[in-house]
Amino acid sequence: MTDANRTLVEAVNDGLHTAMAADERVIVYGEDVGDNGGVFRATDGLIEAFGDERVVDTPIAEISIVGSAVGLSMAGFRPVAEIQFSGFIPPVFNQLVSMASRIRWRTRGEHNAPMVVRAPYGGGVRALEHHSESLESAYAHVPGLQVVIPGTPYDTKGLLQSAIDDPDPVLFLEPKLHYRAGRQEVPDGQYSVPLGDAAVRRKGTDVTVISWGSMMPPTMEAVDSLEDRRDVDVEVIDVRTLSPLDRETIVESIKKTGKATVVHEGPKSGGFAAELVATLNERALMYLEAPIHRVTGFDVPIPMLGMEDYYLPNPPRIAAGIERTLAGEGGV
Amino acid sequence: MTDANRTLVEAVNDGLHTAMAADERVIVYGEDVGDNGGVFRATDGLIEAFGDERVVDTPIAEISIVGSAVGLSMAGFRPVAEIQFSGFIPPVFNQLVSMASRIRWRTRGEHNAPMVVRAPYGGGVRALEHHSESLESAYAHVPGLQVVIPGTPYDTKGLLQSAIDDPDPVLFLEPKLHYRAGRQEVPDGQYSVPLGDAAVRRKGTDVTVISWGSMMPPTMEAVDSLEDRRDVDVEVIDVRTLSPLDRETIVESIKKTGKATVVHEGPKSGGFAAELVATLNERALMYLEAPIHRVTGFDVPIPMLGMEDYYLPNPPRIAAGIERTLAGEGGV
Amino acid sequence: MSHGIEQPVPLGEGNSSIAACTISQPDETPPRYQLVNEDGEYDPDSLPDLDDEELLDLFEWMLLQEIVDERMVTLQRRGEMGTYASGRGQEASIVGSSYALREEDWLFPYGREAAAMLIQGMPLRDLMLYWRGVEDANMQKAHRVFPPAIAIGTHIPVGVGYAWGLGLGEEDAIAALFHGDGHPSTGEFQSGANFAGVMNAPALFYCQNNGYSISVPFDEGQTAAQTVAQKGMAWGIDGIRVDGNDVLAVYDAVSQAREHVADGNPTIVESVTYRLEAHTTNDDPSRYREADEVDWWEEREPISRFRTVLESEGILADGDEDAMRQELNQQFDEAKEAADGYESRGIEELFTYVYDELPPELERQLGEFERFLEGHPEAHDYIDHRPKG
Amino acid sequence: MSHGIEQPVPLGEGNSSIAACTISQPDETPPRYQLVNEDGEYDPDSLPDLDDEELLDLFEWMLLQEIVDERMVTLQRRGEMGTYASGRGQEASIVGSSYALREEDWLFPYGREAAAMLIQGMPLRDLMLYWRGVEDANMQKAHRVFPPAIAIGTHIPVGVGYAWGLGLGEEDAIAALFHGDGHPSTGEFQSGANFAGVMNAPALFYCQNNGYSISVPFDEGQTAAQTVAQKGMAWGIDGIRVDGNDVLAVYDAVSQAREHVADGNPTIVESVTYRLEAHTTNDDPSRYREADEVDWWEEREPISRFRTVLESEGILADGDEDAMRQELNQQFDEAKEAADGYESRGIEELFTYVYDELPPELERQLGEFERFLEGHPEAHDYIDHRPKG
Ligand SMILES: Cc1ncc(C[n+]2csc(CCOP(=O)(O)OP(=O)(O)O)c2C)c(N)n1
Ligand SMILES: Cc1ncc(C[n+]2csc(CCOP(=O)(O)OP(=O)(O)O)c2C)c(N)n1
Ligand SMILES: [Mg+2]
Ligand SMILES: [Mg+2]
Repeated sequence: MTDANRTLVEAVNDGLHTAMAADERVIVYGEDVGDNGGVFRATDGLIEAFGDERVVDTPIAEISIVGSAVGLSMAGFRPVAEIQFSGFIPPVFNQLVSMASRIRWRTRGEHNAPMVVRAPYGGGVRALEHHSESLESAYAHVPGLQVVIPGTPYDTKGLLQSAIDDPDPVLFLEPKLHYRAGRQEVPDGQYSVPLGDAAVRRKGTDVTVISWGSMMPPTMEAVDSLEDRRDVDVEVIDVRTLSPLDRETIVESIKKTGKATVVHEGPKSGGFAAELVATLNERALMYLEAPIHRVTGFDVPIPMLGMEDYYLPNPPRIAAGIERTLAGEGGV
Repeated sequence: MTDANRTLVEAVNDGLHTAMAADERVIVYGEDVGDNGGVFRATDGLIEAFGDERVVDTPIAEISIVGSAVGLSMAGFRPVAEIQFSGFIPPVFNQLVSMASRIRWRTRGEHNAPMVVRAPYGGGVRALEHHSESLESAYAHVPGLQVVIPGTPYDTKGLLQSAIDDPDPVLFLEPKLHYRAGRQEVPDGQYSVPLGDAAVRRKGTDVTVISWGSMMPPTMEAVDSLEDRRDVDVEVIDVRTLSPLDRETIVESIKKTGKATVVHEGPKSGGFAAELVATLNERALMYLEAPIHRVTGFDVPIPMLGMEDYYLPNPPRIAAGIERTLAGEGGV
Repeated sequence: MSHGIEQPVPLGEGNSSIAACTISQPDETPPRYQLVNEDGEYDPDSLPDLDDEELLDLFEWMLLQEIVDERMVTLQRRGEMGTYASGRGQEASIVGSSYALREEDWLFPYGREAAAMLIQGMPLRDLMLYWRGVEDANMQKAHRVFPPAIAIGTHIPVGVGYAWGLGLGEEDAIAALFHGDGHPSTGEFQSGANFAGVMNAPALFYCQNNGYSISVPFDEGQTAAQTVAQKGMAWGIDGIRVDGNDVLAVYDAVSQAREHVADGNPTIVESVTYRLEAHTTNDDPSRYREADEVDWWEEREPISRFRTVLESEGILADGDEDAMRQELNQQFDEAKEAADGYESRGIEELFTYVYDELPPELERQLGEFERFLEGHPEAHDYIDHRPKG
Repeated sequence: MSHGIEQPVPLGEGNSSIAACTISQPDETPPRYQLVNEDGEYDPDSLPDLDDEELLDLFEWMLLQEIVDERMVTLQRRGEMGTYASGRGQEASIVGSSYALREEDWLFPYGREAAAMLIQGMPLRDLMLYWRGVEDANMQKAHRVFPPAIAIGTHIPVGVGYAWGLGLGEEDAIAALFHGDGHPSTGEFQSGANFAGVMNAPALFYCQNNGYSISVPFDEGQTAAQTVAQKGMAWGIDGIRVDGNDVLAVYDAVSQAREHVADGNPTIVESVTYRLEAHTTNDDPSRYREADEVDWWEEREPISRFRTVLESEGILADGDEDAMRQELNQQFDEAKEAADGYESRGIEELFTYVYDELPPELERQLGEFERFLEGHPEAHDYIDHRPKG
């Protein structure tokens, strides 16, 4: 494989290979990550390269996959644990809230948990029920838990490296809808993309569109089609890290454009768009020329595959949302 | 006991007695709810009155306390399960997300889960670590899970009755800080306060202050002191039901006052205030004269008892927040 | 409530040998209950009390499981079905167990027990719709079948609660909680099993131990325990091991366990079997197991073993099986046609079943979405033509 | 990875008796390991290899546990301490176990094992600060003590992970996970215990079975299993039962278990004991248990039993104990004074330890809060004078 042309899941895989080769404290484990190479092949080849002490299959025990990562990381390792699908993060909420996120805090910095929990998240791949949840907003609300969601192959590898290097826990949600949907130049060697920095994907002056992860490609598609259709200049921000959130980049953008649309896949009420809107309200209210419009999943469970495409925001719906924002229309 | 003068926890207790007497499908269970009458005595006297088939002590098994409630309720009962402290709700997140909240949806209405999960929530009672969490915002984000938080004894009994009668699951969070802090007229008989309706606690024209549960009394105290000190007319809204949210009452209020402060005890980022702000942004942006100010817990774990009073919003901080709102000053 | 002057913990005698006070798992693997051995040999007197028709019935259900598995996989390959989890190799385990349930019993499936759902009365059409990702398929209350618990372990506490409720009622019904050998590793399962023991909930924990949880072998990575049956010791409930490829043993063990369960004794039945196919249509088992292992089990597959019994009992004549297969394939064709004819009730479905009544915000979201779709036919196109993952 | 042509599940022989294929818990309660019986009688040859000084050490730690418990409860009543969980009655169980740990071992406490933390080296002052709700008290890395796991079960998967890490390292250390008889009912515990078995993590599950989880008796509501030790069967790990009021038996059992654990065999030690005091200072045990039950146990309390041994061995002379008690009370006084002198580092503490570096939003929240407190002295007053719940 050359530098170019890695898919997002290949970027995960390459990132894991690179990090494990560079730092022998890195341990990868989870269900089926060994011989099977992960159900999406994200851990393909790792057990052959690094052996079964560093690449470990686990029982179906999400609680312990995450709980043991807290322990392993305090013991000097850099665990990168996999939860097979985002729908299986809820069982570990207790370990995230009560242990992972606060061991540094409880021990006044004596202990810390440099651990990464990876999980493919989101819908659109015709998976079974309970495989497609997008509850990042609930997780980003937990103090001390960093939540990172890459949107491109390049960012994926770079953010994963930063997450592994970071001294505190990171929940790393991978947009599985785009695992194999596109390719990008991803360097072979080690590099990092910093946590806590949003990326301006496109400069513009009329409206800011904010999204992350799985909704970045449809957002870009929507913006393209919109710019094709009408004379509008859109700024697009990829949040990348939901917690800690890069508020400056977002606030600065809105000060310039005066209008914003937020796009995410999780349910609307209490979704992460709410925090973005609240932040903008606090810091840039007087610049706001129109209500910030939210294009999101509905306040319903994500359907099984038969109807999931109706639940997920898609380019036409996103484009329509941006148009509403431009027209100054608020509301649902 | 006469009609008058019930504390909030006595209102819970009376509500349970009333509901169990009226409907034999109601079953109360949880850790230490039987002979012990609950660690806060919320279930005092129930086992004597209704026997140990309807008032049941359980193992320390939060997952099963909530999971079994889904089953029992589908089987025709009206389980009212207790989680001993809000810090022990995270272990049941999976049952709430994957089962309780969506059994009606998954079965297209063939099954439903008329269950209530009660838990004392919040800080300020010098409890041990992990006993004081306030993550209502994460729970209110789960589609299909109703989240109710009473702020007064009267509402407590009435909302509990509605929760028990409701055909869908309710997470019922009781502000334990005020379990015994005040008394109110609470009728002996059965009555209900509807879910999904906010209450306007005080009418006013200059600014709207929105809160719920544990922060209602300090908010009222702050408003009193503020109105004493300066010529200001404050409207106060008690949200009562976070999900489904009564947006109308809130939007109408802000259309009148043009200004709002939201007060809650959970961490700020992604806290429920964010959803309120986002809603107001969508529906009433053009009425907003100043940024909506959030007076909340900080983005840190709630401390152990030594420092918890610094974490919790108190009347002086709330009053200062309202003053900031009035002065048109934006967020933290 | 009170222990009087009793001590509150069961004390046990004092003993000054640590070894005597240590509880370990047995050195030898505990036996499996078996009526017909791997070579099809059996003691005719030990067979369960089933008449010829019932025996043929069992066989036919096993064939149906096999046919459904094969054809669903084919449909999936052709893009006409979503991910599917085949039960090939587990026909005896699936059929023997569910056939032993009574009319009034409730099934909590997890996904790899098509025939169990069908035996309960779920239409084959709905089974297809389920794997096509249609929620309507879960409307099986009349057949006492709950939605498969794809999120592993989630149905255990729920099923235990349901059983608890059944136990409080008049009916003598039980809840049968089907699961695999990976399930007992979860917190949900173990919390629920202990809870069942305490509540005397009439719950049957039926474990198809097919040797793997996706790629992870039961005995090399799932647990250090030798068996699932022995796990009952942790919860004070009995565990029975049965040869899961011997349909009569499974039937008999589950029948007896079911009565024990109905008396308020939650019980584990561990059915020792093997998954011959991939974990699901997304899985490539060659990554984690050798062909000769699969061959070893293929030689011991359950349909042949039962066929031998039926033939030596003179119940199954030449050509009977072909006729059955033809008939079952035709049933499948008809169900498939019915499934193809299914029409979704449209996007309203997404909104209307979250609560009993549509709250205002959901009503607004639905209304907006309807207006959007009306105004943007391209959205339908987008959805229809989007490459599916 | 590969099973070759082996079958992937341990099969076990076929057997045509369901009873023979059923695993049940034993009818009789398994024995407890005991060296000194309830009447203080023992076989001198069977005592563990401890010299006189060590025996006195054990006794002194038990006295300290008793003194700390009594005095902390008194302080709490006077409003000088937060909620406290007394270990009265469990002195042998707490001290015998932790005394058996080695220098390099790590303690994961849950809350009812004050002396265990102190034996590890945690200063008594810090123990007091902990129960006063001061996070600084958790800075015990040098003493290999983790913060007590008040959220029940949470430390089990974490401790198992820590043990896993220890096992991968050079040191021969283990993680000792202390817990009560209610803990094994949680999903966290059971998931973790099974995980430990699979990973061969050097984790010792030390269960103080004191008969109750708050008000719920172990044998009437916590589990249908008779013992905690037998639960190891579910996870393929050994479980040892020991008389938790016999400090020498506890010491000996844990010493031996510790070596087994260090070899990569996670092990349960169930120490059968009784909590003589309330669950915590918030609890009123008269609501759920009879006085004569408590009396029954009071007669079997562990300090007296061990005193008998020391006296008959001629190690403890008249007046020795009084001297010890006086000295220990003085230690307590000094620690109390030191604790009273503790000053919080102020509100910055709340913010600075969430992450390695303060992110911008937290910095902003801290700054705002500091400005607020400066401008609003009444806020301090409010906090100081607010009635405490
Ligand atoms: C909580 C959870 N974790 C992981 C998965 C992914 N997953 C689906 S099936 C499976 C293996 C199940 O193994 P087993 O219990 O043995 O049943 P089998 O599939 O072998 O019949 C896994 C890990 C899941 N569905 N749910
Ligand atoms: C997850 C969780 N649920 C409930 C509680 C409340 N609680 C505190 S101690 C306790 C009983 C613990 O019993 P056991 O494990 O026997 O330990 P003991 O207190 O008897 O030493 C309970 C239910 C808790 N702390 N954590
Ligand atoms: Mg399996
Ligand atoms: Mg106990």
